[in-house]
Amino acid sequence: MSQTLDPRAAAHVSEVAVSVELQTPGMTINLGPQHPSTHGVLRLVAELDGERVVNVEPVIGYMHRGYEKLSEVRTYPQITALVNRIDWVSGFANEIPLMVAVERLMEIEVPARAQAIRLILTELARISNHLVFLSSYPLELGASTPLMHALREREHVLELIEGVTGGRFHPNFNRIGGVKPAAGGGSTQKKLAQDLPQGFLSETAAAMDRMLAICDDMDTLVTGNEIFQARTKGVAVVPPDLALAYGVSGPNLRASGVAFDLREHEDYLPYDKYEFDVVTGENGDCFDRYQVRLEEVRQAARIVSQAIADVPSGPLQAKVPRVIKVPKGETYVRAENPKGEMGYYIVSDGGRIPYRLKIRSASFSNLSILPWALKGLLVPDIIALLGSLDFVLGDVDR
Amino acid sequence: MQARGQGLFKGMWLTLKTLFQKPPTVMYPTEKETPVPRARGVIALDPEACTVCMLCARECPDWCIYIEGHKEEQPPSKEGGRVRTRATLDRFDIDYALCMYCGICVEVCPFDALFWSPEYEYSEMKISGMLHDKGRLTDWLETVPDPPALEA
Amino acid sequence: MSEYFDQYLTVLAFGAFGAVLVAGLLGLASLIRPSNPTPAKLETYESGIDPIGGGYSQTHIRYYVFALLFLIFDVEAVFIFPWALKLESLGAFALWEMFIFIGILLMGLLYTIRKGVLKWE
Amino acid sequence: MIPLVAVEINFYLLLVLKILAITGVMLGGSLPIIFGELKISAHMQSRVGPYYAGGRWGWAQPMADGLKFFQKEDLVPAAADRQVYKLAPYLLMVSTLAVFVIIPFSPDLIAADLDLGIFFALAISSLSTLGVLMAGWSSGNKYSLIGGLRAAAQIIAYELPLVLAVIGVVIQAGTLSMVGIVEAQIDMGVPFLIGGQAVAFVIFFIASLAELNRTPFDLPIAESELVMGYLTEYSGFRFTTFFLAEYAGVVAISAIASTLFLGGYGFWGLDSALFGPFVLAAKVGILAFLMIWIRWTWPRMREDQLQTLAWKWLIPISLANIMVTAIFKVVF
Amino acid sequence: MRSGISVTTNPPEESETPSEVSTEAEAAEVSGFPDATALAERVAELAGADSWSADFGNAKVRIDQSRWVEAITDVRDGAGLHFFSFLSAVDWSNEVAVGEPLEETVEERYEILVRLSSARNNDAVTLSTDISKTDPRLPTLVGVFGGANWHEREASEMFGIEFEGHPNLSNLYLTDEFEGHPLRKSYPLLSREIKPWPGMVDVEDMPSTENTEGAAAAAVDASETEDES
Repeated sequence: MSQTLDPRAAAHVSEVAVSVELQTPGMTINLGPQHPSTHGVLRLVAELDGERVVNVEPVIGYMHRGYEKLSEVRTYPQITALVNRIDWVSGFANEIPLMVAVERLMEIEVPARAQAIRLILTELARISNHLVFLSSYPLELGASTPLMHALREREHVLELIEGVTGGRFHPNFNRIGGVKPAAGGGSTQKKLAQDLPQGFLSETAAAMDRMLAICDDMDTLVTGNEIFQARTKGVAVVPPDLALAYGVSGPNLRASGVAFDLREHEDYLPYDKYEFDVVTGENGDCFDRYQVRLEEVRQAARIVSQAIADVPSGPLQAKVPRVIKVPKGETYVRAENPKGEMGYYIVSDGGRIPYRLKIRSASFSNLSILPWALKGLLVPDIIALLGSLDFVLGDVDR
Repeated sequence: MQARGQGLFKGMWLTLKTLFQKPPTVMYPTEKETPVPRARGVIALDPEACTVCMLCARECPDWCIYIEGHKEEQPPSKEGGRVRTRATLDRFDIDYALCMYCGICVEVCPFDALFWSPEYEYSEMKISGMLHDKGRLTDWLETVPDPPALEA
Repeated sequence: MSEYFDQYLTVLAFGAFGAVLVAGLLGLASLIRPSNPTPAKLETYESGIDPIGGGYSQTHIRYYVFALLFLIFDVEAVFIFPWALKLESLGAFALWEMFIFIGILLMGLLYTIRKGVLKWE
Repeated sequence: MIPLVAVEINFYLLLVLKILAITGVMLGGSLPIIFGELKISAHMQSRVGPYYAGGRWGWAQPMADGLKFFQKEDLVPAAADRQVYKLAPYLLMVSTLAVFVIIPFSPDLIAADLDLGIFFALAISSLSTLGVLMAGWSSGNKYSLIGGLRAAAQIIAYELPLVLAVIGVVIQAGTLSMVGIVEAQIDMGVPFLIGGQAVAFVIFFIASLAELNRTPFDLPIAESELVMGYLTEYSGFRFTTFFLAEYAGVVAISAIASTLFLGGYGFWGLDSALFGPFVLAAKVGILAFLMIWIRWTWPRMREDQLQTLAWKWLIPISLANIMVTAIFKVVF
Repeated sequence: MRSGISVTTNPPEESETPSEVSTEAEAAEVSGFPDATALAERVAELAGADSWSADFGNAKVRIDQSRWVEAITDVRDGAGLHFFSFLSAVDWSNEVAVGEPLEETVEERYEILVRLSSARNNDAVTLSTDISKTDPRLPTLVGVFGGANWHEREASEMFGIEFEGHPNLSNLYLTDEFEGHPLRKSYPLLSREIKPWPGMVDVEDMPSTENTEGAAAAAVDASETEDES
């Protein structure tokens, strides 16, 4: 125990020895951690032959925050505040599987209104996440204007999320048994429950129209662009069987032609009430991964439009104990996050703190395909593939 | 399928149209956006309501609230009543450099002493300046807005 | 004849002035700018990590092929210029001649493409 | 501008005046284009762009940027080949400035109306390839090296369509002199763009985008792949030199394209001697806007696609264009 | 609002679960999770395992360490569970340096968890095996699922488990110089060791006469929170 208290343990020394042969005749180049296209601090050590990748070794861990360890000293409500920082571009969606897992263990039934609000906000988070992708992906390929156009529209979504939850990125709005309750009991501010603010439904409806419009703009600006197509079509094809074996999930998996969407199969949120299509690609190339996400924005807007048309009334919170103790047991709940399968494996021993919380994040598995997928590509294709995987380093390293 | 090269020019038409639209930029220091009433900007403290129960400091996931208090004797409210003790707040600091704006403290406060204010202009040049004391937290109390009306 | 040289003297003067301009501005900047090189600053940038191996590494032979190809075609292009100038006075004969010349050029291009020079394998 | 009237002025005095004037044109042309790039790109992206520097619209932003770079530390990396590293910006500036020599602003307003004219311009502008290659190689940085090689490969690939597109114009005008080419267009009544060289213009324009390393051919400085390509290690005013040379290049190439295809200083009904410079400036502005517009709309191509475009499409088409032009010239 | 709680009793023990299908179905109705009993039974048969459970919709099959790779291959092919979700471990430990100790004594061991799921329906199963703490080693799954590569590296550095036959079992997150295995229960959390808990400060008694209900609840809560430190 004492030898682990070495101060170096806390510091991250940058010289991670990398398992590549240094004496190769070709060029070995670092892409990252401080590189414009690695979405944060990912490092790729690429062996190049000219501009062709011979071998690549991703180095991760620069964003490792040890959430699984931190969760072992935090109560379940406190963990909620942590998990929406895992994948910060879709913070709200990260909370859902944890909440559902705890509720499942505690056998709490969430009121219909809370479920509907959760669903609406999850889909808004999905739109926001995909808009970040739609903005950054063309940027990786050299077009910076779609970035601004998509971010301009994302602002409307973030405002909606903020209007309800108070946080743009880190909503921390879910509570075990429902959504954020009225806090305290005295003053005017707190007397009111944190229900949807007035005007939310009409603003959301308007925002969804804008989302459909920006999707059309993206079609004009990006999808239809021949250079974009030339850069992405047939590039970095991920075959479906390989994607499954690597645990690639979400839009990346669907782009490879596997029509697997947890929203259809799992019942963590009442998606069965709404109509939507599971979008799949055909070839599993970068273009399909882009196209699937673009189409998913439309589908998400469709779900939200249906959901806001009929939000059930009722309480926002199930009856939960004041001090949350989770009964002894294990469960795994996964959800279709914008980036793929996000799940929490909770091992509870009956206390207020989880004995073990395994966070299964989508980006980690999605990224693990890199060494395989990057072989034989050109340097510009590295960027095309990296961008199309839509990962966030916080989601990779946790 | 469209003709080859057509997509390039459709995109150019779109950017040209955007060129003549008014940008949605808010010119920040001169113009200001009004955050939504629920926005979690900063935590305001009502020191009168605080009973030094330590609940917020204990529930804080980041351990960023520092509270000290002492007990004071109060004269009985009724003639001949018993002398009551009352906890008085001496120190209430929130380290905003550590705070992750989860709002657990505001929620758990049983006496309504903590409030969210959408105020956001409190950046500091030094990280130590982010430790806000009781006085500063109390000053924010007047920026706390009324809660928004709810959707029916 | 002197006018002819004057013209190129102008060109030369312009070129020289370009160099003087850069030197002058750099010199002027050196008066104001700080100069405090430290080993860390002088290190080669490679995404914030110590570079692996040197910067003068082996590179793609493909670029060499393109340079060679360019050389051939550029020299051919130079031959076309005088022809283009005098085409009107030379008439149809020159036209046929050039057709044959460009035909050979195109065949050469076709050959290189068929040889797979443009494929990046 | 100095009217070059028949009064005998000392040749050397005139030379100095010319140099000062052209430097003024270079800066006076580049700075508005830099500013235009900042502002136009901003509004195309629903942004505001520079706003504060210089008061209204932030017009002084390019100058402010220049001044900022002026006082930045100038570092030569330890791994760099010092002499070559330092020489590279000179080459770039020299070639850029020398191109301006042959740009005619009006029938008489030209630094030197070389009889080789356009041929000289094409030759001297290739010198910048060398500058870029030197910058890329000497930095001792892998991004720079790849960037420099990409730049060299693409500039030589597009030099050919550029040259071949010009030949069409030369055939039609029957001269290499820049003034001669403009006069030929004025005589014909329409610029060559309308009068037969539309294909050549498109090829020339595409090739000049590649020569200038501008989107969609900005691979040498592709920031999402190579950080800043061959400019990665350059800092301070040395970087500014490259930056300035790039925009001066935009001015120069636009001016050459205007001269060759858009009728240069000539415009129907306007006196060339008086309005020539303004007509040319307007045409340069239009072309520069087109370049900016394209840059902020399109993504970047890949190295092999770029080479394929040049060798498989542009070169054969420009050769065909030469033949067609020649047939028309001889037959009609 | 927070007084009446509808917490049902703990679910039946693992071994009893199969026989109490009706209870399971009832629970499923209440909490809305799918009944995984049938799947668990089927997978257990495929894997040749005798112990399995299906609590809380989590089909969990225990596999003997000796049959680890082949059992998982069989499950993958037999049950059509081609999607590799994750691989991780649980450190079952009676003494902990972080968090709360277990309520009852357990056998000291590492439990490896592998989650597989189908890509067609909601079939998903957790496969687990126990390995000893003295010599934590297990054959690698890289040959079965390519994605196991990174997950095993993670488990290896976080728990110190050796995956035999793994192509490159180097650290994924931590530096090579890093000593210790952070997710082991014996590994302390530095941030919580070096800083005193602000909630520890001695406070005066609650003015319980003034605000009975809330204060009482708060006091209860506070006393419980102190356990944490």
